[in-house]
This record gives sequence, C-alpha cells and structure tokens, in this order.
Amino acid sequence: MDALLLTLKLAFFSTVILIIIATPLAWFLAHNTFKGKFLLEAIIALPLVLPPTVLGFYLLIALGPNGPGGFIAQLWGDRTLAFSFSGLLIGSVIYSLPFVVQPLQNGFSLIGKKPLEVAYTLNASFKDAWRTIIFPLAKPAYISAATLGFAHTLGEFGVVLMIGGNIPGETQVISIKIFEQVEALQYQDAHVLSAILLGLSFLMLTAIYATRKSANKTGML
Amino acid sequence: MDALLLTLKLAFFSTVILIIIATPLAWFLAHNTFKGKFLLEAIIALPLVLPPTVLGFYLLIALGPNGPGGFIAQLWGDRTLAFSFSGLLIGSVIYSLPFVVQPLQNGFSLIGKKPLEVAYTLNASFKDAWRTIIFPLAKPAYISAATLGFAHTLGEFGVVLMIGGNIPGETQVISIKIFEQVEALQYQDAHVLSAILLGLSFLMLTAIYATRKSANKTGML
Amino acid sequence: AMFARSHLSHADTINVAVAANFKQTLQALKTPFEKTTPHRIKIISASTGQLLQQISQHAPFDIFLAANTAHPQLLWQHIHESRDLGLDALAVYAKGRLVFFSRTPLSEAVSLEQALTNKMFTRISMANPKLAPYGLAAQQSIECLTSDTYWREKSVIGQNVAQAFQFIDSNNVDGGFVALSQVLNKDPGNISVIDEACYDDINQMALRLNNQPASLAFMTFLQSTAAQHIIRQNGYHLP
Amino acid sequence: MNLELTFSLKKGRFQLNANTQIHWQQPSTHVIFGKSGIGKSHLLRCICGLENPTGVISWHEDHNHVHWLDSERRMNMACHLRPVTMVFQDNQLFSHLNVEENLRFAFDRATANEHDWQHCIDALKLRDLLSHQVQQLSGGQAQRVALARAILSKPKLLILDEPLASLDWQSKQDVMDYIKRLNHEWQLPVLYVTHDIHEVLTLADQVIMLHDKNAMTQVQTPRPLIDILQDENHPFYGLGKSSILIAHNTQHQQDGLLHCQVGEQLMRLPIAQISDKGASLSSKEHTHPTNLKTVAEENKLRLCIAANDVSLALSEAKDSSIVNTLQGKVSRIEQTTSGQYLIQLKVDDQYLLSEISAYSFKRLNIEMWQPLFAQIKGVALQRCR
Amino acid sequence: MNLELTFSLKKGRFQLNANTQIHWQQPSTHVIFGKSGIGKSHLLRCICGLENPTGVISWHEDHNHVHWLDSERRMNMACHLRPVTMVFQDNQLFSHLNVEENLRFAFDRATANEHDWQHCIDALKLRDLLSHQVQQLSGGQAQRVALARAILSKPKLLILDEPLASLDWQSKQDVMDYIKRLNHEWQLPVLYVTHDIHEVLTLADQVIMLHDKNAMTQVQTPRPLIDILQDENHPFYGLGKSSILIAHNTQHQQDGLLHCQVGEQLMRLPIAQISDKGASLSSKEHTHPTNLKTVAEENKLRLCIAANDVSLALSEAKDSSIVNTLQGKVSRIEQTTSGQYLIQLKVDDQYLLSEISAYSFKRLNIEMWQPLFAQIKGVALQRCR
Ligand SMILES: Nc1ncnc2c1ncn2[C@@H]1O[C@H](COP(=O)(O)OP(=O)(O)OP(=O)(O)O)[C@@H](O)[C@H]1O
Ligand SMILES: Nc1ncnc2c1ncn2[C@@H]1O[C@H](COP(=O)(O)OP(=O)(O)OP(=O)(O)O)[C@@H](O)[C@H]1O
Ligand SMILES: [Mg+2]
Ligand SMILES: [Mg+2]
Repeated sequence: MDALLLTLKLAFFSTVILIIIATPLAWFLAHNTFKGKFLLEAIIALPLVLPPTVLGFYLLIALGPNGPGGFIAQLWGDRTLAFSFSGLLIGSVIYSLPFVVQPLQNGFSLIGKKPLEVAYTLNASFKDAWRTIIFPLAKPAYISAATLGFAHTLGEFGVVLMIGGNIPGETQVISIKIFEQVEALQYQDAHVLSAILLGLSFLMLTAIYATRKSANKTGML
Repeated sequence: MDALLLTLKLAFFSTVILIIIATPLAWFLAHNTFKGKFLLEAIIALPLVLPPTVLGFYLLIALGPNGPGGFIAQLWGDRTLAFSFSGLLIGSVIYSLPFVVQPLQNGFSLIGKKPLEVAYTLNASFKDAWRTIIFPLAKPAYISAATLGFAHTLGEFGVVLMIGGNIPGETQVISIKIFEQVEALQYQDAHVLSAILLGLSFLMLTAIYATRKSANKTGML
Repeated sequence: AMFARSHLSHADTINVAVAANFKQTLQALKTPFEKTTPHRIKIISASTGQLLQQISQHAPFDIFLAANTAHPQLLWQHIHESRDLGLDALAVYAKGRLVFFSRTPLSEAVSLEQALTNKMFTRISMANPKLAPYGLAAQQSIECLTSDTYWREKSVIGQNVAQAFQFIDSNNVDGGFVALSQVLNKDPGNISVIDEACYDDINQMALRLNNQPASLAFMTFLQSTAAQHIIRQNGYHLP
Repeated sequence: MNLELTFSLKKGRFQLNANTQIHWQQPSTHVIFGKSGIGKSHLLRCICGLENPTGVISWHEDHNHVHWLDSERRMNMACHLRPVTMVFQDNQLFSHLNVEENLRFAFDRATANEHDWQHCIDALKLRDLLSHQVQQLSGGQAQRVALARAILSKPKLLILDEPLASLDWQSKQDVMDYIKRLNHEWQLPVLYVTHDIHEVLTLADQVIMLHDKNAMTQVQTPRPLIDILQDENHPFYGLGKSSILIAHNTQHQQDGLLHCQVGEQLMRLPIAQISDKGASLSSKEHTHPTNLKTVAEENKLRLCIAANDVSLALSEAKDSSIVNTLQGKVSRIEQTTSGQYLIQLKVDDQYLLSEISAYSFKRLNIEMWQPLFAQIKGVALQRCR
Repeated sequence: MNLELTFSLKKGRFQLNANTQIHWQQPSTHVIFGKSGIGKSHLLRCICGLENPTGVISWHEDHNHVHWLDSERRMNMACHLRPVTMVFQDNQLFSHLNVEENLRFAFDRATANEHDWQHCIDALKLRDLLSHQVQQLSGGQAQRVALARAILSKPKLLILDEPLASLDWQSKQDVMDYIKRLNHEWQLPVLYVTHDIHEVLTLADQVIMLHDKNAMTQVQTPRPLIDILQDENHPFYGLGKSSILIAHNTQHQQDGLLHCQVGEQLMRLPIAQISDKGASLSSKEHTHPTNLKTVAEENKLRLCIAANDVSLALSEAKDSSIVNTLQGKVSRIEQTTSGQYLIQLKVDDQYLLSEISAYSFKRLNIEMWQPLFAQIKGVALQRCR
C-alpha cells in the first residue's frame, strides 16, 4: 500500500511542520496587540477560501520554474519544487495552517500569561515553563489543532493532486486514489480503500480522544 | 454574479446551521464525561479524512432515492435531496462540522462552569446566563468557529460539485466556477474571479478580526 | 532528479499522463506493452486540463494521453521547439462514443427525444460542455435531436463524464449522456447509442513529450493493431 | 426566618452531613466557623443549589414554607430560583464585563432601587472603580466588587464566604457596619464564613460550627455567640475567651461617657470605644456618630469583653485609670492547657470571664465563691436586640 | 542584605514611585503595609521582574551587588534569574498538576533538600493533600500549597502577598512560626504584605508603608516596627497603638514564669503567654515548647504591648491579678481624635504607650513628667535579635 504509507507520511510530516510553525505564530498572535494584527490573521485564514484545486493551481505556478519555488529548487539543480514530496508538504502546510493556528491561538489566549509568570518566579526559564506548564495546559488545543490538521491533510486532495502530479509511489496519496477509483467506477475498490482509511482514522482519533479524556480528568477543565 | 451570491448564501446558511448544531453539541461534549464520549468525538471528526469528492459520492448515495435523503425528499414528492440547495447545505454542514465543534468545545472547556454558577446565584436563568455570560466569554471561540466554517464552505467544492450537480443559479457556486475556468484554460477570468473572492473574504475576515481585537481588549483575554 | 533519468538503460519507466476517462483502457494496454517491450509504464491520471497545467510546469511526464485534441495541440505549439518534437509527436489514438444511458429501458412510448423533453425524466445528467468533450458532444446531440430547450432546466452537470455516470448510477437522475466505454457491461436495453452525425468527433489525441526510446516505443505500440484491438474492445472507435 | 438543613453530600473522600435548623429571630448575621478544609464552602454551595446533595433543604419565612431541595420527592429548585446570593471565596467576577457592568448584571435582575445602588457603591467605596476592567482590580477591590454585586441582587438570604479576607482594617470596619445596616434596614439575614475572630465578635449573632466526626464533616446546631463564649467544651471557647454582658439603662452623659448598668452596677463606656473597638488592641480612630445614635436610642447594649482584658483584684482600686470595676463572685475556676487560669465571675445573673496567670492566681489565693473585683480594660460594644 | 528600589511604574492612571532601600540586618520579615488598591501587589511584581518599570532595582548580599534592573543601561534581569519567589495573592496553582506535582515543580528547580521538603510539608500540614487535584482544594488549603511551593523553591528573598488571608487562627499561628524559623534557619529574608495587624505585630521587623501622594503611590523608607508604634504621625500609629519593649536577662523560673528585666525593673511573663498571645484577646491553647526553648536561650526578648492593655495607676496595686507593673514618667500626652488619651511613659530609656479614657485622664489628673505605675495585662512576646 504505497499510497497509504505515503499519505500517512505526508499527513504526519505536515502536522509536525504545522505545529512547529503554528506554535510561535499563535503564541505571538495571542499575546501581542499591534497595528495590523487583524490583517495578519486574515492572511493566514485566506488560503481557506480558495477552492483547493485553484489554490493548487496557483501553488503549482509558485512552485514551478517561474515562481519562487523554482528558484529554490535550482539551488540543488532541480527546476521545480512541484511533483515532489517536499512540494506536497508545502502545499498541505499552507492549506491547513488556519486550522492549526486558530485553536492554538484561542488556547493560548484563554490560558493567559499568569501561569507563565508563576513559573518564572519559581525559577523556570521560558523554555522550561513552556514545556512543563504552557504546553500541558494547552494540550486540548494542541490535540484539536493536530487532529484537524492531520485529518484535513488525509482528506485533502485538490491541492495535492495539482502540485503533486499524482505519480504512483511518489506523490499519489490515498485520497487521490480513492477519488480515481470512484471516477473510474471501481466502486468496490473505492469502498475498500475508504473503509481502510476511515477505520484507521477512527482508531487514531479514538486513541487520541481517549487519552485526552483522561487528561481532562486530571487537567485544567 | 449568480454564483457569487449563491456561494455567499450557502456559506452563510451553512455557518448559521453549523453554529446552531455545534453549540449544544460542543457544550455537551465540554461539560460531560460519559463512556464512549471519545467515540462520538471521533465520529464528528471523521468526515474530514475522506476526500471531499469521495465524501460527496457517499453523500450522493445517501441523499438519493436509495438513501435516507430520498425518503425525506419523497415527503414532498421529490426523489432526491441532491441537486438542490438543501442538499448542498447538508453536505457543507457535515463536512465542516468538526471545524466548528472543536473550537467551541475547547472554548467552553476553558471557560468552565464557574461563571455560570455565579450567574445562577445572581438570579440569572440558564438561558439568560448563557446569552449574557457564556456567549460573550466564548466569543473568540465563536469567531474562530464561524470564520473557519464560513471560509471552508466558500472554498470547499468537492462535495458541492458532487451533490450539487453544478446547476447555474441553483447549485453552481463560485469555487466551481473558478475551477471550471482554470480547467478551460481561461486563466484571465479565473484570476479575476479568484481576486474577487479573495478580496471579499479578506475584507470580511479583517472586519471580523478587527472587531475581535477590540473585544479582546475589554474581554477576558 | 527525475529529469536526470539515465538514457543508457534500455529498460526505462515512463510516466504516462492520461485523461481520467481513458485510464482503465490504458491499464488494459499496460500488460501487452510491458510484455512486448522492455519498458515499464506508470499511469498518472487527472483531468485533461490539470494535466496540461502540470506539464506546462514541467511535470515529469513522458506521454500525454488527452481526452481532446485542443489541449495536446496547444501544448505542442508551446514546447515543440524547446524539446525538439516533430509533428509526429501528436497522434489521435481513439475516438469516444456517446451514449444515452437510462435506469429503465427506453421504449417506443418514451423515445430518446421524449426523455429529453417530457417531465417523466425529471433530471438528466451530462458532463460539463465547457470542460469535457463528452459534455460538448452531449449538448450537440441534444440540439440535434430536439429544438425544445426544456432540457436545460433539467440537466445536471457533472464535472466530467464519470460524474455524469455516477449521478445515474446512484439513482439520483433517470438517465444521461455518458461514454460507451463506461457502460460496456451494463444491460444493453438501457443504452441508446447516439448517432455519430449528431456530434463532432470526440478525438482523443496523444502527445509524446520527449524523444526517449521508451516514449517512442509507447507511441508505436499505441498505434499497433494489438493495442487498437483493446481500445476498440473498451468502447472506442478508432480514428 | 428559618433554614432547615437535613442532607448529606459526598464528594470523593469528603462527606458533609447536616441535620439542623438555622433560625433568625430577627434578620442578623450568623457565622459559620470551622477549620480550613472542613467543608464550609461546600455547605454554602449546597444551600445555594450548586451542589446536589441528598436530603431536604427548606426555607421558612412569614408562614411561607418553601422546599428548595427534597430528594425523596425528586425536587430540586434551580439555583437561580432560590432567593439566595453568595459571594464566592475567590470573588469570581465576570471577566468580560467591567466593574459597573458586573454590578448592573446583579442589579438588573433584582428589585434593588436607585437609592440602594448609590448607597451600596458609596458604602463599599466603589465609585472611582466603576469604569475599571476587573482584571485591573487589586485583591481588595475585587473583593468589594463581588460583595457589592451580591448585595445588589437583593436576595432574601445573603451568603458570604470570607468576604473581607483581603481588606484593610478600615475597609473591614466599614463593610461590617454596612452589613449590620443591611440586617436592619433590608431585614436581610446573613450567613457568614470567616476565620477572623474579630469579625465573629463584631458580627455574629449565632455561631454554626462545622466539625469532624468519624472523618465526616458534621454541621452543628447554631448556638448564640454569648452562650458559646461561656462554654468551655466548645472549641470556640479557647479561641474566643471572651464573655458578653448585656447592659441596660443606657444614658449618654455629659462627661463624654456612656453610662449603663450591668445588673445594679454602673459601667462607664468611653464614647470612643463604642462600636469601634472590636475585641482587640486594634482600635479605630474614628467613631461613627450615626451608629452611636442608633445604639444609644435602644436601651440595651451588648458588651463584648475579652477574658484577658479583665484583671481581678481583692479590693477596688481607686487611683487607677481603669474606669470599670464590677463586683462578682467566683463561679468557676479552670486551668487552661497552657497553664493559665480562667476564672468565671458571676456578676448578678450574668457571667464574666477573666484570664490570669498561675502566678497571680496563687498570689491572690482565689477560691470558689470568693467575692472579687473585676477590672475591665477593653470593651467592645454592639447594639443588642 | 539590601534591596535598592529606585524606579517608577505607570499603568493607566495608576503610578507607583519607589526611591528607597530595604535593608535586612539579619534575615527577618519586613512587612509592606498600605490600604487596599494602593499598589502593594504591583510593587512586589516589580521586584520579581513581572512588570517593566523604569529605574534601578539592585540586590546586595555579602559584598555581592547585582543589578536586577537598570533602565539606563537597558538591562533587565529576567524574572526566573532573580533569586526571589513570590506567593501571589490569588495563589495561582498550576491547574494541570496535582498538589505534589505543584510542589515538585518548585522543588526540582531549587536547592532545597529532602529534609526541607518533609519539614515544609509537615509545617504546612500538607501531607494528606499531596495527591489532591488543585481544583478540589479549599481556599485555605490552596493558600498553604502556594506558600509551600514558594518556600520549596528556596529563594534568597521570599515575597508573600497576603499569604494567610484565608487561614484559620491555628493555621495562621503555625505558619507564622514556620516563617520565623525560615528567617532564622535558612537565613531567608521575607517581604510580607498583610492587612492583619496581628500578623504585623507577630512578624514584622520593619514596616514599609505605601501611601498616596499627589495621586501617585509612594513607597516610604522602611522603619523599625518599634519606632513606628511610637510615632504619632505615622498612619500606622492609630492602627497599631502598641509599643515594644526590649527585655533582657531572661530567666526561666520555677514558678512557671519567665523573669526578665526592662531596664532595672522586673517583669514576670506567664509561660503560656510566650509566643502564643499575639496582640489580642485571641490567645492560643497550646504552647510550643520548642519555640519557647529557642526564645529562652537568647537572652533578649521583644515584648509587644497593646496600649489598651496598659492601665495607669498613681500607686502600685498590691492585691490585683496584674502581675507586671512598671514605673515610669509621663513623657507625652496626646488626645486621640476619638477623644481618648494616649499617654507615653518613659520607662528607663524605653517608651510605653497607654490608652486611657478622658474620664480616667481627668480623674487621675495626669500631667507631664508625673511618675506613674503602668499595669500591664497582655503581653505578646517574640524572639528578639
Ligand atoms: N471533588 C472532590 N473530591 C474530594 N474531596 C474534595 C472535592 N472537592 C473538595 N474536596 C474536599 O472537601 C473539603 C471541603 O472543602 P471546602 O472548600 O468546603 O472547605 P472550607 O471549609 O471552605 O475551607 P477553607 O476555609 O479553606 O475555604 C476539602 O478538604 C477538600 O479537599
Ligand atoms: N492596567 C491597569 N491600568 C490602570 N490601573 C491599574 C491597572 N492595573 C492595576 N491598576 C490599579 O493599580 C492599583 C494597585 O493595585 P494593586 O493590586 O497593586 O493594589 P494592592 O495594594 O495590592 O491592593 P490589595 O490590598 O487590595 O490587594 C489599583 O488601584 C488598581 O486599580
Ligand atoms: Mg472555603
Ligand atoms: Mg494586592
């Protein structure tokens, strides 16, 4: 199951990158007020409103030889960032960013700065306090953000189809495969693949939520 | 601009319905622990992991004469709920539900039951307290939920394409139109339409976020 | 890295980008091709438009099997100089056939024309005339069959011919215009083949995107009788 | 007014049992007392309807008898329908509203009028704070806002959970005076949790003890403060070590003293001490003339006297600054665990406590029923009904 | 140890100016005092590094001189690098950790050892609570946990913002004893905010007043408690009305009394009163033998005497339960705003305050430099360094 593995890989790395990017961004947005903050927030949410294939089209151009992506790709001798795993990653990350930033931003806002201040007075550095206090307190937000990001990457295929090129074993993810099977009227295969995808996702989601439940019990809520 | 109006109408009604459905659901999930809660949560998130067109395909079957949708449609003499505005609404709502439930659930959890208890002691009924205390406190979560839901409906087109049948003026939304133009290599038109969509969304998002900013200032954060 | 594929190897893998409607037929062609030549193929399918956009952004495809002739020709004009492609890089490889497929057999009581115009068939589906050649053909056929314009109100547009079929198959519409290749194993009673005079030829054109031996070999194979036999079996005419 | 509590609440290992009646003869302040973590806050939450105990809670007022909770009949009146308001230990202001909006929230849902509003804001010194965000308030300011909010919801029973803990001395005094006025003017009974003995002595009419019994918290029957201060078996006794005398025939004299009688004996109270000296060394600078007037009008006073403000002498001192000397007989002698002696003196038909050192006890050679002179230094005075 | 504060902080309409040095001769407890909302909590936050004032804050200890803040040189040491820990007014426990984990958080980042841990948990009676969720704690329990957490982070300066506000009497006593031990055993200086005069009298070495000046809050120079209690211009004076005498030559006598000398005159202190009577009527049942021992070992005692525990007499009473009589001369006569008289007595080279009524004042006909006998009832005793 090349496609399944590839999909999981893409979803996993997208989620990791999203969390890494979104954390400082959300923290910054939650704890600072500055002129034009709302502009930044709107820009982050903007990729959402374009149809995925159209967004994919623009990304394709941006990643291609005439866009910034091509410029970057030339650094190691390629002509384009599209049609590669890294291209897919970039697309997924841009597309899912708001789903990850917003829950985190809300979480950070509601937690406020007080716990951090207390941790400081108890000799914890920012990094330390962040790891031991803020992150655990924001765990529900992180779980939300990660599941939304992960699931969305799993299901998303417009962008991926466009900038990935649907190359089997390379950029063909499972959602495209199911899509193709439905298009090709291979309903049986599509049902099976959908069932596998749903089953896996369901297992994963229940595992996450079950953990969260016990976290809640002991946690802040 | 039929398509634009239709799109806005769909996004607006979807968002309204989503908020109406998600509010009690999120409240219930935030304030109750019961066996199998995590299952319910997983099920809500599940539509996310299917590619939109595939989800659309299954919805098409569900809405059709052989599914529950057909049964309902027969009540007023139709054979299917597909290819109608109400069908589109159902699809959008199912697809965007997790984006709306999760921010609200997190918000409600973080607010906790204390403010409600205080309002009770001050003679406010549940309804009153909800309107005057919980809702304003959860405003950032609502804004997140509504913008994510709205933007996602704007951009989403896989499901809509599948169950809408792309009937101009009825189920042809703007995202499909842009998609068509890109497919038909009418890039100029696509650019213009995309720009309009982005511009409008940008205006709307900045308006919302700018309001939220001042809410923050006086608010709980 | 994908462009740095070795030219020295005799056994190459080529990427064949195919319009979604021809994908199954291509799969049927894959085995004989791989048996008769040392080469392997990878099948990449999407809509013709998407493939065009990807190729113009240097997607690593070797062969482009489009569902129309306009897109490959347009592409050829843009790239033939830089890639040193002759006119022989283009070739029509199949000709689609339009049928009307309905849930119930059309009888004398309900002719095709009536199905299009009366209220018994509340909805009919077809592919998007702006995007899909089958859509355009469907539109032409209707206009050829009837002067009534009521069909416009009851038509449901699928993005491509596959969706047009799904609308029927899921019982949401009573019938619609689809490709013969999609309904080969359905009850022939439900199928009415449309007179080919009613619509322009649905010529499907292939474009070879480079001059590698494997690509050349595939183009040759596509026009071989063995291949043509399979293509015909799958519901297509030959040019 | 009468509050019947017959219920039990279980929360993890914590269990609370109540089986008692809390009765207000007239609207006054009853204090709930018990050590930290015993369950006072939970008791209050049960009364408000914020917890779900099993049993009966009912409220009687003017021949009206309302069941707030009756588990057997499966009835549980919703919190917002019960005419009680509570100030939470941690204030719990609404963070999205400013100070005025917080107050208005309660005011708009109650029958308090504009005059009450103005008066409450002035009494709790909130006028300058009205436009503040609640996040900007200091600890004491927030506490006063929470109190004002509860008062402005004009309940029939006001429940306060340590409402003065972070106020300064002067504010505490003012707020306590205000609470006493509410008792009187609004006919508002108050249930009050505090650890501060000074607040108890100033405010309490009756005291409700919570204590530990077989690892369960038991709510005791309320007892008048006067009783408790004399009961050596009451845990409060060691803490309070005060006695209360009822004086009558109050007369305001020209010499700046208030004269009154305890039995047949005259006492002279410096005006400054009236209503200003709680129970300790910490006396206040300013008297409240208004308060004094109401006190003087009624002809009975309650004098709260700390046992160690009372020294004993065999003869009456003539040249001492101690103004008040009461003659009495030793009615109980008791050695405290800390080695001192607590002497109970019968003064006419009332009792006065004096705490003296073992050294003095020996030196004066005190015996039962021996006549003695009690010299009283500090006196806290409250209006008595 | 020395804390230099020269800064100003502006927040909206609130402004705080500090220009003073806080000095600890030995590690002891300095109290910050001021009315509600004056800016005490903000002052503490500035010291901790949680606010961003302009000016200089520096810390001197054993020839080490560290700048924590120096706006001119654009340096501002991060909060977690400053060796101070603060207990916030609203506790602020970490809600995702249980009690033990909250404590461990501090413990793991500090140099306290296992013995300190055990001792702290016992002193603050937290052993039974270790596994509790912080949401389940009562107000007083939460406060003790917050205090323990701060102590276990073993700072070089401990800052407490009303840490005992919701504790019961007994717990308050225990905690104050513990804080005094920390002063001594850990050589830990403490800055302490409280409104409770009893806590001030029990703990304070020096007092730092915050007061209002031109609508700005000004931090006053710290002054020894003893001084302040005698300074009629100090706002504290009216509140405290107490004096402090230093006694020496302490000797534990067979008769259950502690003998000591004030100047040449003998005082006899009942053992029970040692370290148990704060400043008010509310004395505690149990003595702390350990505490007493440490007190007796050092040969100096600090006696805290409330002005209204002191009565005056023209002659020495012989048959009274009042054990302690000191002879002195009237060194100041002052009428308080409430119409009473505050008499300052010079006893050898120390000063003692007595509050008496106008009536007594007239009756005894008190004049300046007249010799008088001061009869002292209550005495609060603290170890003096
Ligand atoms: N969910 C729970 N499970 C188990 N024990 C609990 C729970 N909630 C509270 N407790 C315990 O119940 C007891 C009573 O708490 P409560 O807040 O009523 O005390 P309190 O008398 O108000 O104390 P304080 O004076 O310190 O505020 C505490 O010992 C607390 O630890
Ligand atoms: N952001 C702000 N803008 C304006 N004023 C503020 C702001 N934050 C706090 N204040 C004001 O600063 C003053 C000082 O507050 P602080 O909490 O330091 O008082 P405090 O002395 O600790 O009082 P308490 O004893 O009641 O706790 C208060 O009057 C408060 O209203
Ligand atoms: Mg409590
Ligand atoms: Mg404060």
